[in-house]
Amino acid sequence: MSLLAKKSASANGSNDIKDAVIRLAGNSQDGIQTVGGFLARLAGRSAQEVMTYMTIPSTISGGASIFQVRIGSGEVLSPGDEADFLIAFYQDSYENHLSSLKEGGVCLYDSDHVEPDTSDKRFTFVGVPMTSTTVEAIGGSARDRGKNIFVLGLLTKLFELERNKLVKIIESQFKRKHESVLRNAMLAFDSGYAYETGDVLSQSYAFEPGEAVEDNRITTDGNTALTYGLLAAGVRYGAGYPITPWSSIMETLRTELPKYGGTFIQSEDELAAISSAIGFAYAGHIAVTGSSGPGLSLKMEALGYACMAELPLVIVNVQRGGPSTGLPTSVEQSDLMQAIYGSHGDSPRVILAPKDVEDCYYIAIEACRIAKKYSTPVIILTDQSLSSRIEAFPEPDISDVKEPTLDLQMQPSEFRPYPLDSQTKHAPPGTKMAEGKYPVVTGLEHDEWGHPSSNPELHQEMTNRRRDKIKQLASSLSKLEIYGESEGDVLLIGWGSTWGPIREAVDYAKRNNQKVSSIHLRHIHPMPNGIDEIIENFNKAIVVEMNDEGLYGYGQLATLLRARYSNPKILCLTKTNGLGFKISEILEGIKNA
Amino acid sequence: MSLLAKKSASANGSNDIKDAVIRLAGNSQDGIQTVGGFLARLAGRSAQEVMTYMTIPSTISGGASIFQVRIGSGEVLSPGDEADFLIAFYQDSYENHLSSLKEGGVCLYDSDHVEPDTSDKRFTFVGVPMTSTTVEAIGGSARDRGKNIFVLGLLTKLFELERNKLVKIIESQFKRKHESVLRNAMLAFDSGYAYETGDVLSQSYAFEPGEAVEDNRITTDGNTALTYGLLAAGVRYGAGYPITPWSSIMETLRTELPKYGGTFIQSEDELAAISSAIGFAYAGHIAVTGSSGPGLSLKMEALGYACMAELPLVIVNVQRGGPSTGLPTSVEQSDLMQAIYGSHGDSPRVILAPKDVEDCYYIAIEACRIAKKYSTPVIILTDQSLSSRIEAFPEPDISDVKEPTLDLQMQPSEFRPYPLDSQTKHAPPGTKMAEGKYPVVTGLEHDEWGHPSSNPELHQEMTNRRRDKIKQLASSLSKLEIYGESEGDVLLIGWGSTWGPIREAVDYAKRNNQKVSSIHLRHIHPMPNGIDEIIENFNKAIVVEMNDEGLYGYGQLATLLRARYSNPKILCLTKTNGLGFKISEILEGIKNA
Amino acid sequence: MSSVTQNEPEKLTKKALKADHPTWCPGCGDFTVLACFFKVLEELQIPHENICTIAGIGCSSRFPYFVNSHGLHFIHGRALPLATGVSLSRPDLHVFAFGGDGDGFSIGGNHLEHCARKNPNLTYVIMDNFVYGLTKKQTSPTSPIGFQSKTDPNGAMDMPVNPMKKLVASGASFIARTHSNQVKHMTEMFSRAIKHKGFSVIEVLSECTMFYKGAFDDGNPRKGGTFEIIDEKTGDGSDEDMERHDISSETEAYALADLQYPGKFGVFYKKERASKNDLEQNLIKSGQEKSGDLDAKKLIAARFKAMR
Amino acid sequence: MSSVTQNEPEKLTKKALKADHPTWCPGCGDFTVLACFFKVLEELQIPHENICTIAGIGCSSRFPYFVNSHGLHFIHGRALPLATGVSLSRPDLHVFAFGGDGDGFSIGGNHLEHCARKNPNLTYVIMDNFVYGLTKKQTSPTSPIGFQSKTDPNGAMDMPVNPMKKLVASGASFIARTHSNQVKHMTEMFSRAIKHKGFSVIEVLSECTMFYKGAFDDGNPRKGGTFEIIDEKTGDGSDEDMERHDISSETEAYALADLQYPGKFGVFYKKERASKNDLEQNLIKSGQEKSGDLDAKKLIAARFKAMR
Ligand SMILES: Cc1ncc(C[n+]2csc(CCOP(=O)(O)OP(=O)(O)O)c2C)c(N)n1
Ligand SMILES: Cc1ncc(C[n+]2csc(CCOP(=O)(O)OP(=O)(O)O)c2C)c(N)n1
Ligand code: SF4
Ligand code: SF4
Ligand SMILES: [Mg+2]
Ligand SMILES: [Mg+2]
Repeated sequence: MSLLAKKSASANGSNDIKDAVIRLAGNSQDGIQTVGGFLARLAGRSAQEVMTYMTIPSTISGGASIFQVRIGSGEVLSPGDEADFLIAFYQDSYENHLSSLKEGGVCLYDSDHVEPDTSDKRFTFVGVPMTSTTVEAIGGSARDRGKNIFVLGLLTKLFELERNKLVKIIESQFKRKHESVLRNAMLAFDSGYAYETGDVLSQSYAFEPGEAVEDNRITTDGNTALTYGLLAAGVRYGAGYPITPWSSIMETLRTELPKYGGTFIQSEDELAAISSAIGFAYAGHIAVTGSSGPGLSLKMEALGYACMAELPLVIVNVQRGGPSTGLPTSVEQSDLMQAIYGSHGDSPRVILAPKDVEDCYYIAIEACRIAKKYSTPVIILTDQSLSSRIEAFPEPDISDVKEPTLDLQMQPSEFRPYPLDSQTKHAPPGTKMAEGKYPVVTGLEHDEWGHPSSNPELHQEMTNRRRDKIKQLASSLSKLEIYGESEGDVLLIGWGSTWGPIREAVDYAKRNNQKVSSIHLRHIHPMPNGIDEIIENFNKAIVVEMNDEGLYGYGQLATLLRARYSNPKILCLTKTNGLGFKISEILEGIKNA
Repeated sequence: MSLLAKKSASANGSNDIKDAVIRLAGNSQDGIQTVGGFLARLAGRSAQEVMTYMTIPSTISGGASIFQVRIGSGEVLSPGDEADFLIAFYQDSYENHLSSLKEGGVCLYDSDHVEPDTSDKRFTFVGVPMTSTTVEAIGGSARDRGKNIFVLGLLTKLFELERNKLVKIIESQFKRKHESVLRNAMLAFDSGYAYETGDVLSQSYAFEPGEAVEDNRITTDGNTALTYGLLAAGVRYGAGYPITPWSSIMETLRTELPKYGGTFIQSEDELAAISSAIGFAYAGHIAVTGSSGPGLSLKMEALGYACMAELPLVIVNVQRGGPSTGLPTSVEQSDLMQAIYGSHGDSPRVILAPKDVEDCYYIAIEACRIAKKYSTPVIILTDQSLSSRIEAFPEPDISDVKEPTLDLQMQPSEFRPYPLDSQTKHAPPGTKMAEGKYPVVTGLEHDEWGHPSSNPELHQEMTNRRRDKIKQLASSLSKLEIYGESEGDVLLIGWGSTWGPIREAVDYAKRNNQKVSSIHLRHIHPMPNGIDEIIENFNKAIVVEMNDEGLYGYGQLATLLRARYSNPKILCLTKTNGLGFKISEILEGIKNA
Repeated sequence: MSSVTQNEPEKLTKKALKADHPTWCPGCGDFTVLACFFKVLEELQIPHENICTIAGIGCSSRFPYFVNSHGLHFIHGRALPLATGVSLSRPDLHVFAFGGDGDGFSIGGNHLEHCARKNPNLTYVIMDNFVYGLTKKQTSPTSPIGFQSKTDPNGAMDMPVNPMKKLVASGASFIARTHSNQVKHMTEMFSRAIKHKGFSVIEVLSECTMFYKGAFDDGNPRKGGTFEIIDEKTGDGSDEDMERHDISSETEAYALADLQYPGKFGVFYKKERASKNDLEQNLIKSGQEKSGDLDAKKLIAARFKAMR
Repeated sequence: MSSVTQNEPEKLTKKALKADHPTWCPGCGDFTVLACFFKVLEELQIPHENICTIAGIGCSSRFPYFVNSHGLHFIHGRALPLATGVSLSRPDLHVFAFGGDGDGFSIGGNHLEHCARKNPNLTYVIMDNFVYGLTKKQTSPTSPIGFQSKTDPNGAMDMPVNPMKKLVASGASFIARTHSNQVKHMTEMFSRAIKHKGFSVIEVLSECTMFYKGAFDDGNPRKGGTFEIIDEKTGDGSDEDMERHDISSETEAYALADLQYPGKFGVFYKKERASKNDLEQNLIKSGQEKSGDLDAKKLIAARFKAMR
């Protein structure tokens, strides 16, 4: 079953295509991620939609690795179920990835390393001596480096990509290195561009002009987008401890924040990191900390403190395969329940999840807005696939970016940080108090002034207050938009990075006259009101998520929705194989529901 | 509304009573807990049912404190909504606790310290110069010590308690101290016993003979019962870090285990404690760790490891008021969701909760059984009220208590610790392997041999396997018993220490011709199957629990039940004021549902 | 709004600094630590609103409730990383952390060590009573061998932590030791610690009358003990001066820490080195210079341009 | 069931000890540490099934996969408390823990310290490469000032941990330092550590060729550095012996740790004191004696009787 746009013979003889999935398979040192990144950036600059996907080997350096890039003229929502082109660097790359090639697809292989079974008539095989041609081009010194750029040249020719734009991208990438590096890269590139693929690939392919209209598009990965969202929202302080795939966020913050007058500290562990972040928050700033799975588990006690003390804080969790150390470089959405319920006691807090790379930017801004307005910790649940995947999207409007300010205005004598009848408001240290009475912030239950108290009614009232403030946020959220018809047979419900595959599945199903629509939750906890009304108009609501079905047959969001609405229509489609949803899997799920 | 058994004038002139709630209110140094403990033990030895309840002040030493003891001839299921007798040591004890006295109740006060408003005709006031009479009795040296024993003497007389039994209990308590201590205690006791309460209390009260039949009853608190359950089940190793109200379990284990040839270590923190416990488990033992709220949050990462590595482990959480430091000496049931979902990733595990002090013993044994059989972590959710409350119950049968053994039998060459088709089985270090290939235990995803693997299908299969094993446990659990009729209007559902109040509420409602029944869950996760069928026969199912109703209006167990069954009949009654449920609150909840 | 004019800074008095009456047991050593803190603040006349008192969990950690200043009562063992966050982002504040031996050496031991090497600007007072007070008498990491607690009914067996050795080895830049019965000495130590730039830490032997009565009598002349004060090198070149303690020498400080209990009291070690605050400020300065002192909007715009 | 007879203990060979081929980068220092471990085990002929290899998380912490022995790969930073549990409850085993500088000194720093003072019977090898390897080049607590990592692109600024000082101050009873390029010396250190009763710990400078190439050339004569071995006191009463290092002296060990990098290699400190295993066994012995050596059933019965 091919879900992808088809090639159509066009006037000028070349096969115009709307959408192509190119899988580069080699070892992690081969720089295939660099090539993928270049292609993605080029697509971004060419008003093409783009999405990438990669795997990382479990060895420390080296080991098999792939980078898949999907480039399209229409909307590109997922990295693609199957590849149109497979570029195989080694025999095992060829063997392990041929099955991901679509029937009729092209396998381009390094004939210095790969001996394919060319009798397999499902595919077109094109052998190119990539290694030896590259060595020839740049001289023996570079050994097997440069092969990636050679392949880039080859692809540029093949897809009639805009050579000049690509050369500029290569130049900007290598300009900070020694000039010989750029020289060698260009030698390899040109050699690939000039390489004659001969008869077999005589008709080359070209993309239809893209549909995307914006002039200013940027191309980046999810972790970077998220980081700049935090910076744009005024985050100037943070603390963290390295862990894959969270690390690149903290590395960028540590590198960038000083330029903004801010500080990011590398702590001795995750417990210290969140404690320092709470220190920043208490001091009057909007602060960030983050981690992935195991590190989040370590933050649960202090996170509960932030809920109790009602301090604003953004916590990023780049989800990976769990439980425990699990599958550190695979994708999963199995930390949702922990995000909500991981701390002891009733500790209400807010959970958001971005739907794609672009949304990583906006979700960070939304997280900061909520954290400040409701004086609450906000957890962003992004995931491993978003973290490193590259997409192009319209450059965000930053006209309202402001330098953050510290509010140390003197507080009146009747100052209460935790009023039972209105919003939480802290007086950070440095604030003068009109009556000379200074506040204490505590994790013990406390009265409106923040003073510890074990009065029973008060504990009840304060518990209500902490919960009701989050409910207030819920009622301020706009209703969910339905993708597709507002009534029908199946409503797909998603959150996080399943957004793309779910949309594609809806599109496909609609083309096949199935009555399928979808909704997507960016605000997971609290969720917006009114989801019950949407579900009402469908026969089934299937929650599609990358986590386990649990003891009673329901994924994590499905469990929450069923508990809220007690609607037996709410079903689920789950998976935990460390890979994103394929469109075909969702379609299958619809069929079986 | 009086829910308690009424006094009935009996033949012999004294008021025979079935059930009395006596509240002692003073300061924590006054030794009122000692008196309460004596009364409880006496009741235990007299075939009376007994239940105690106490509060602990927030000051480190000193501060207001109460001890309430309910003694009955029938079943005693809760510490009692209102007191029949208030014994007030100080003016503030009188002022703060008069409202807890039932109309028609007796306020016995220390006339050396208290000036009651005797114009309040709802109560009978009896002044006794407790302080000065005690000082007189034992001489000035003892200052205000001994007043508690004086009061005990007074009560013994008043309630026609068995003086000889009580004296024995006092003797056994003080025998290890200096003999002057016992002498002074007896002086105070006799002085109280001899004290003439005069006209006002001329008719004294006496209990009807108890209904409890067993000869051998023991009287103890929940933490002690739980600890001996662990010992009886063969736990010989453990590790912990102090925190109220968990500490007394670790203190007893640290004191007792050496006698059993075992070891309990005090760790530097909770993370180390659970790590050492996992070390014990890996080494082939059934091990225990535990804590309360904040400490549990710190154990979440390592707990997830134990789920992933499938190591047997018992984790005790003595729940207290949350979130964060919260209300360390109050009761709450708000750690249930964390127990299930607190670790990142899908990490299925088992949750049990004891219903009363006696059950603390049996639940510990059940936890060890499950941990061993299913090679899984098992969390026991007990709570602050059970931890220190004293009850009498039949002495457990220990005839099948065995010394635990270490299984180091040689493993065959086909040994797989994590077979996809059968039970988990570890080969602890020291085990010889027939083929000379030794196993590694890891938190990374792994194959049947325990070897790390990031194979997608395998991750899916292993996730299923870890979940299905817990589902197997579920189907092995016996169906829940219904307390009351098997159909009716309202089904109350409870877990943990709400068991008693719920039963009393059912009894009361039935006496008032309401069609109310109840079920109680000791196995919370997984819960036994078939609850849906029980609910079917009622109009409403109200889950009664001491936690917050959350964003969508449902307590924690209610959320789980609704998610599982999607049955809108499932409602909830929650509270978070740090106090146990009153019968009247449950009856009110039934009315409003 | 109150009409009190707060423009001319009021003189900071003990009275203004007092908050709730401490819930400590009568006779607890922590009372004098509190009194001494008031005294030193009064002497130093730090602006009232800029005092920030932070603690973990324990009897001693209830400190912030008893000081009328901005304060925060955190979770067990993590006061230092929190205080570091406050200090690094708020150079206008004077940040103080208080806590017990369990809080600081047991659950919080690693934070103490890393805080010491990173050297943020703040003062940390450990009220060491050799026992867990709040949880009612368990063995603490400083409990001496043989101490009978609820977790060691037959007497503690593990070798205790030596706080001074730990602090010296961790690289703390100001380290002192005092006794809560020696108010004058304690005041002097507090005052010198607060004036130190970077991380200053003071261990105060502070008796838990409830669970470890008499623990520090050996260091209390009024109870027949000896309170031997460290004789600091003056640099006068005299013969006696050669014998005196060089507070800038790490190995001398370590040797001093090796003395038999009750040991000596005073400043063990003091070294001027860049504080974490300075280091991070330098990084900001050079970062801003290198990027041309752009504001946030321009910085982001430039970055977006590079992502096109 | 396999029919192999396992009754006569087979000779332990390197071959039998080899498991998966290490996933380390070519040239990683950890390879020689592994080889050396095999060699020492072969020399000591510990029964194969009684070897237990435990680690946290990191490149170095993948060790247990590469050794064919009972092994456990735990979570980041907590290998020592886990190993303590194994050791205390299983006197028949030889317990080894392996890990990196991040695992041991950053997230696991507190456990190391408390393990050191408690002195359980086990051997801990820290493969110190001054960097976070597995997570691809962040600053570690041992990274020297100026080291450019992904988290310190302008060079590390914080004062690093001095592992030897930390260990000496914590009370570890056997402390040594070696270099992964000095196989003979490393082997000797391992062998002495394993024979030590109580907690023995070895820091091995082990180069991360991927992210910190050349870090330890200063300690490698083949790369132009110097590998100065500690000259241990022999007790022969000679004049030279006076100059030699007394491994039983804590203050001498501390002074040795204060030397400029690359410092000296060898045994810094060794002291025989009761292990935690011994202490807990004594407690068991006296507990059982006092209670009349009753079995579990009788002990519980007696307790229940007292609760009547
Ligand atoms: C995570 C966590 N673990 C344990 C506790 C319980 N706890 C509170 S204070 C304390 C130790 C108190 O000792 P110390 O720090 O020496 O202070 P002191 O009371 O002696 O002044 C402990 C174990 C807690 N509150 N949180
Ligand atoms: C709780 C937690 N935090 C962070 C990580 C990520 N992590 C894995 S290894 C490591 C540090 C590795 O450095 P080191 O211990 O020095 O070992 P090396 O790789 O250098 O041998 C980190 C931060 C993790 N796995 N778990
Ligand atoms: S228990 Fe000890 S440390 Fe705590 S307040 Fe009382 S005397 Fe002080
Ligand atoms: S990254 Fe460094 S430490 Fe890790 S295996 Fe490679 S060389 Fe060794
Ligand atoms: Mg203490
Ligand atoms: Mg390292």
